[in-house]
Amino acid sequence: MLYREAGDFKTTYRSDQQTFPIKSERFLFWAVIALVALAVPFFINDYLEKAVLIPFLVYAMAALGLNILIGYCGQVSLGTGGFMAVGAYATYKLMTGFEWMPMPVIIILAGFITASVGIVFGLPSLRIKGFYLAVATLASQFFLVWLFNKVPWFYNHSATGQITAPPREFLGFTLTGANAEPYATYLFCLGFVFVFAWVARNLTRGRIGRQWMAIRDMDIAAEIIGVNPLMSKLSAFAVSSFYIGIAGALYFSVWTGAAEVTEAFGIDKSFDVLFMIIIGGLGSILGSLIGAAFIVLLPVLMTNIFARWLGMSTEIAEHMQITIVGVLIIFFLIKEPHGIAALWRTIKEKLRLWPFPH
Amino acid sequence: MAGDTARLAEDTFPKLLLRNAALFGDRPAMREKDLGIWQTWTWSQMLEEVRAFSLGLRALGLQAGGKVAIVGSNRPRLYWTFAAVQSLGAVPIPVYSDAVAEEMAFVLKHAEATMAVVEDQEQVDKLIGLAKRLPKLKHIIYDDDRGLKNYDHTTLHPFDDVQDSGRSLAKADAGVVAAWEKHIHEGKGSDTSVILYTSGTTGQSKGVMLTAERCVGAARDTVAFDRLTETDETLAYLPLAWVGDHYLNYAQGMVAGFCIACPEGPETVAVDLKEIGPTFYFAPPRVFEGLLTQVMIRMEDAGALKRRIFSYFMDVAKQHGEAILDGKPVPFSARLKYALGNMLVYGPLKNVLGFSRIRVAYTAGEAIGPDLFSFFRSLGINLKQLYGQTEAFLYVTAQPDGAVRADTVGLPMANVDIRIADNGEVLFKSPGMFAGYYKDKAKTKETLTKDGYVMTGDAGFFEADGQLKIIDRAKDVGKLKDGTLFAPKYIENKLKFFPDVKEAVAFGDQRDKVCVFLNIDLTSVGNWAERNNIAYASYQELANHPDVLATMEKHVRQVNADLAREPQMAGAQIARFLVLHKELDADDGELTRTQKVRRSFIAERYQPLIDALYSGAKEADITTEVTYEDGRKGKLSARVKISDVERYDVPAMKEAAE
Amino acid sequence: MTLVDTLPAGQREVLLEVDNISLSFGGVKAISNISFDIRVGEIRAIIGPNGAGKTSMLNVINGFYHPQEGTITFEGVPRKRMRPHHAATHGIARTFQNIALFRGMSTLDNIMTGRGTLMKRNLLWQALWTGPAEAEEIEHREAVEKIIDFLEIQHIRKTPVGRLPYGLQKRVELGRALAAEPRLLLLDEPMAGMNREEKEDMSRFIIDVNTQFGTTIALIEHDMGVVMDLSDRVVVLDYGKKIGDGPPEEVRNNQDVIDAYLGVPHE
Amino acid sequence: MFLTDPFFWEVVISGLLAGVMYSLVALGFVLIFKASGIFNFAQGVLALFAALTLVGFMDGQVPFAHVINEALGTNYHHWYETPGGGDGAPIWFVALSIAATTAVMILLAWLVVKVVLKPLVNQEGIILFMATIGLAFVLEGVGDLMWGANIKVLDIGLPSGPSDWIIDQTGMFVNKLEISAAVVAVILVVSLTLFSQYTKMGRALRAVADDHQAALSVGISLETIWWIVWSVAGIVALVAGIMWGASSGVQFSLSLIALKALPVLMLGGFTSIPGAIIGGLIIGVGEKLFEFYIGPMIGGATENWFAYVLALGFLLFRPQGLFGERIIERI
Repeated sequence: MLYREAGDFKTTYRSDQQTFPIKSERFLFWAVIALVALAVPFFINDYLEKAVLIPFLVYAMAALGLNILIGYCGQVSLGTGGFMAVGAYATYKLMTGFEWMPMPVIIILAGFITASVGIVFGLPSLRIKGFYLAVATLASQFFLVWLFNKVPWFYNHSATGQITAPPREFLGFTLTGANAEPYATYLFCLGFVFVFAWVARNLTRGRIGRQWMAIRDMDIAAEIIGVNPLMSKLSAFAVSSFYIGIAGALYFSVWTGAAEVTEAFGIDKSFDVLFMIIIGGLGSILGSLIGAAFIVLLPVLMTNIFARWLGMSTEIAEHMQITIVGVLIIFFLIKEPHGIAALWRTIKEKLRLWPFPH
Repeated sequence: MAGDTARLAEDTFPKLLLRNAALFGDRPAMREKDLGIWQTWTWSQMLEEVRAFSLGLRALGLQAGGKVAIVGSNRPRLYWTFAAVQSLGAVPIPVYSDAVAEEMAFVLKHAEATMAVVEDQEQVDKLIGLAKRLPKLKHIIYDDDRGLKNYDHTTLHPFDDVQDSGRSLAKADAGVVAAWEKHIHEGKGSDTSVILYTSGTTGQSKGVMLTAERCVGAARDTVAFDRLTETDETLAYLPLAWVGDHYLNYAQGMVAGFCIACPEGPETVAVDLKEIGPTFYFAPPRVFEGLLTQVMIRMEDAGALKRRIFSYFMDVAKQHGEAILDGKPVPFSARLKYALGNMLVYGPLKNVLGFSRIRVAYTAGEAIGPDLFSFFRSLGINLKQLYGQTEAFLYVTAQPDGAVRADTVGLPMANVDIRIADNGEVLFKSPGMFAGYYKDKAKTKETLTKDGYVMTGDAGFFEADGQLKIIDRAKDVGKLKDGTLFAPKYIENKLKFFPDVKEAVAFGDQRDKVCVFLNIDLTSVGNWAERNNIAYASYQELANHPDVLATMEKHVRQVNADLAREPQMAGAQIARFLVLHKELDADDGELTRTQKVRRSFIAERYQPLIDALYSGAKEADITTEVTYEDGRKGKLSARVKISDVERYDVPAMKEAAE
Repeated sequence: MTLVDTLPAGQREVLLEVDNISLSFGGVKAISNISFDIRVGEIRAIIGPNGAGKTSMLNVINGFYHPQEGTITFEGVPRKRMRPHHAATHGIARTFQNIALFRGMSTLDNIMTGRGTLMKRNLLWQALWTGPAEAEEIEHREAVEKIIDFLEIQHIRKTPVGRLPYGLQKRVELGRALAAEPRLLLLDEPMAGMNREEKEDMSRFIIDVNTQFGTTIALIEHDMGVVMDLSDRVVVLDYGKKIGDGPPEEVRNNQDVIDAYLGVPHE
Repeated sequence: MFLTDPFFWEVVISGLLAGVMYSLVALGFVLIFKASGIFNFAQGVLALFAALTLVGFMDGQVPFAHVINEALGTNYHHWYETPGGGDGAPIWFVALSIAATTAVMILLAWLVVKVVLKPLVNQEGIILFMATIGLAFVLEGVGDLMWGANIKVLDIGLPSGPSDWIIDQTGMFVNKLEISAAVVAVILVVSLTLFSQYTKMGRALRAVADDHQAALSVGISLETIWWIVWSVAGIVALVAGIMWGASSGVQFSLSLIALKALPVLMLGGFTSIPGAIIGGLIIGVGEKLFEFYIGPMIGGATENWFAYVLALGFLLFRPQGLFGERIIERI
């Protein structure tokens, strides 16, 4: 109904394979970007920042990463929490060990460190498939958490076993520590998500992305037509862990400012991110973002409804929340097993054909 | 002004091509959906392509005055061939690509074509099969090499190779290009630009010769008339050999400098139309009819809410759409409703049909139903009618914006002189008039009046507002006994515009009144019967149903009311009618294979019914022989009811005259 | 018959030599001591009853199975053990008996995937996209569009392959194999489950591939009419053993082959 | 030298006893996976839910009491007092409570099949897997809402404390509770094995894993089969819940026993009943030994991950698992 595509034709392959081939969508995209980058910083406050926007951005990053691995390459991983921990601890060690290092560099380096850990834990995927692999990735989850808990070097021998982010500035804006400005941390995270969502799009639309999907859809045939499974799977693990590592780094440094590994990066983190990509849509960049928004906003919304409006005790509200999340997950899986992104695709197809039904 | 004189200096298409390359060098000239995208050539690229091919053709021995057949669907290379051939002073002869070998052989032989530029293997095979009968045909050049790799290539050339040889000639000697351009400038407007063979429904095809200056002149007038510019865009999907394509696309494109887009293939036209979203569009009425049917069928499947939104806003459009399109005063609330409808229905509908960007659309060729016509116009599509024929380079009358009617074909175009002969035949003299039939002086003479007017063979008259109305073929127009003009086709068409009337046959020539046979449309009336729980076993039973007869009578009365409003036709209102007991069928010889009624044959076959109509009887018995689908023959007897219809008085005329 | 070369197939240069290959799974012999060759530019048919080891033979040729004995020599280079993706990079492409398309991807992406072996830009370039990676993508898109055009599947270019009818899926799979610009194309029952018209189309495509691109083809097919029409030479397998080898008419009259497979001479 | 060390044997035995428990949970997984191809992540929560329900019955708790009280301002607590007071409930009451809980588990299985599985039939494995995670959330939330989230004591009168007899005989400390748990588990494992090998229903269950059509030809609808396996899995979960609950209280962490069963599954294979049993024992013994001998050197608490690493290492060398046949890949 809203689409006017007649005359919006493509004369080059470049324009044919662009991310938003329809003019009006391109316009909408840039309008949204302008809104979130230019308008939101002016009315952001602490609550919005810490309860909604930063969590969304951090989880969006993690969801992008996990979606590359599961949604595009078909390798189910339950080790997201562990890899986020790697990103967080790498950031901590870099921040405390190299005080001169600018924050973006630290975050990116943390990503690379996580990527290399990801490659190591991705090696079993060459021999093990499906749910066996999923369970195997739990090894990384439990082992990594144990490691960061038991080896004092990782938390600089602090008495509490916690890691705490020291205050850091970038370009004159305070990003970490108690005095961080909401708009600064928000824009910092937004920048990362924007750039790496774009990178994820690039990777998934080209040769490497197709090879990941080939492995996902039919690994044997993929190998026979020339996809190197070693390179494909390991690159997916590496890229995925890179993203998740960055998410962990941002989680620790910009969002919470402090973390204790068993509490912050337990297996429930792995599941949270998994929910995001399932509900958002496997194999969809947009889906990763939608899923992250959904899972982040849902508890915020429900806490507000149950605890503030209905005045329930926090304990009951919490259990209600868990139940409702579970029901919603099942509901979504039944109604649209391919996620909100698929739902959106269907709606879009309908709008494009409006007023015709098909 | 200097610019104007320079413009007028371009009296051939190659000259226009040179001009366009200079004026609009970087603007798109042609597009083709190929390999997944719209491959685009700018005017300067097109000039280069045309030049290369032209030089290559010359290297193959093509000279001024030579004839080159062009066979294939709408592809840029075939359009370039026109210009390339014309640049050498030779004459392109497009041939219908679906023509059977026999027809093709006739045209190529008659035209004495020495070369043929064809689309693909299918056409190559056809021509190779005809080789013995076409001794003058020296070279065949093909566009698509699929499957042709292993053919004998002594007289067969890929398009690319011909261009390559042209390119290497141009590269070897810069003078070649200059000489080629000089030759173009030396070309005269009075040279034959193209020969279009009319598809021969009766007898052999005739080659209509059109001169360059007349083609260009005609196109120039219409481009100005519709204010077409280099920013316009059109989709070329009509046969290359049809005058409409040559004029609307090739000639107007050259004159205005607009861009012609070629579809990926004949079966993807609808999709390609949607992608391109042309600003200028032409389609015969049957295409619009097909679209409307498709829209309605697709809407049937929509949910109830959507259907209600659709029908509500279509009603709004019906009430106000055309008035808004024509810039007439409309109440503000209606404008508001229409704007909402535009957002919810018309806009999206035009979008999915590919009509969003249309500035000017034409239909022509046959009468278009007023409802059908209004439907598209009420959506905000500037659909108009024109009238013309090959001999006029399709350029006689057209409707200007704001003066559009469903039942006329428009005002005479600039510089066109129209006269109505005593027998009602339309005669004209125009800038785009043909120079004669190729190698057929006798026929040429037959078609022209002594003072040089072309006889169209169509009967018509001018309405009070100056618009021409075409009513029938001149030879079919008769007179009632009292001398009133009787145009059977005109009456029949009016009846057939009702969706539940499938066929109508009108009688009245040399009789005292007009009577008609009707065929109901089984699908449409059958649907109605189903909705109203009326059981019926056969066409015959349904046709005889009193409710059906009543509806038919209403339709006939409506037609009479319409006729009464037209001073010329008011005398030929329908007096009596009957609904035939069987469907007219080509298998029984009642229709031609193209579904046109054979009036005299029907009159003979149903003589008892005609007698009854004119005798005043209330009923009549008839027995006819029928051919069943499996070829068996049988006899069908029936008693047919005959109804009298009220006729309107002439005073109704006044309304129309105002 | 194909017109690639004036030389009869049997006298042309050898492209692939299968020498004394044996393959068994846990003691069960699938292929025993089979030798034959495939020559440049020919269409070589491999026929035999069900379970004769035909598909296993193709799997050995493209490195998916590793034979216990024997060697494969491709373009003069003998190889003992090789991963399937190496075979692909070295110019052996393949279609499958049961369609093995990537169901979540469009026709275009499936065929583009087949071109992966020819694409060079690494992960970093791909991440940046703009520039070399995009240029490479476009270059290969053009090549793929030609294949799409060749196979007449323009209208399903962007349709997810899972939604396509069987016959079209087979065609897309052929396209995916062609995209790698192989020197040897292995077709595992390209016409299985097709109706007559689809078979005719597919035969035409196979012949066109052979003539237009000069690709050498080895195919497994059950329809004897098709085999006799298409192939230059035929090798016949039965219970993992070779029982016949030669031009179609010769194989057709071979008594062992008739007994094992054909039943009566094909007329 | 190990073999003569009494600590070694003590560790081995405690490993075996723990291993039996792992096997028990793993068995629940295997049953469901075999019959419906579903990787049931909710198995652990199922055990928690079963244990909570049992405690609720035994204590006579009013379901949703604290929710109702908060909403309506009432003060409901209990229907009845546990008979027997502080001396432990009489056996008939325990049996009745267990029977009631079993009924609840069967009802739950029916609900799961109707509401969750049936609409998701023919979906990909990962989708079903996710659905069971959703189910786990629901069960956890509902369990807490129904019975309250406080840690509960479950005492059905099983013997506990170190077994004097064993101390006398071997000098090793072995908890009686663990022994009784092991005995119950062994009985259950054996009866399940017998059930699936030798009854018509059991054969139908196994058939359905290989071929849905074949199962249907036995004359049992797919839904019924699912209902049965989920019921059985529910009962297995109840047993596991009782055992674990009795030793360490009924609380959320009980649901984490599912995580213990996963490496067992990897090792033994998702579809192999003997695999689940042997795998459980290997994992149980392995992790206890590792923790005992290596753990102290690297900071302890290795049980969380060792089982996974062990299973992973094993799988790398034998991808088909303990009892799987060599996989011949076909194309």
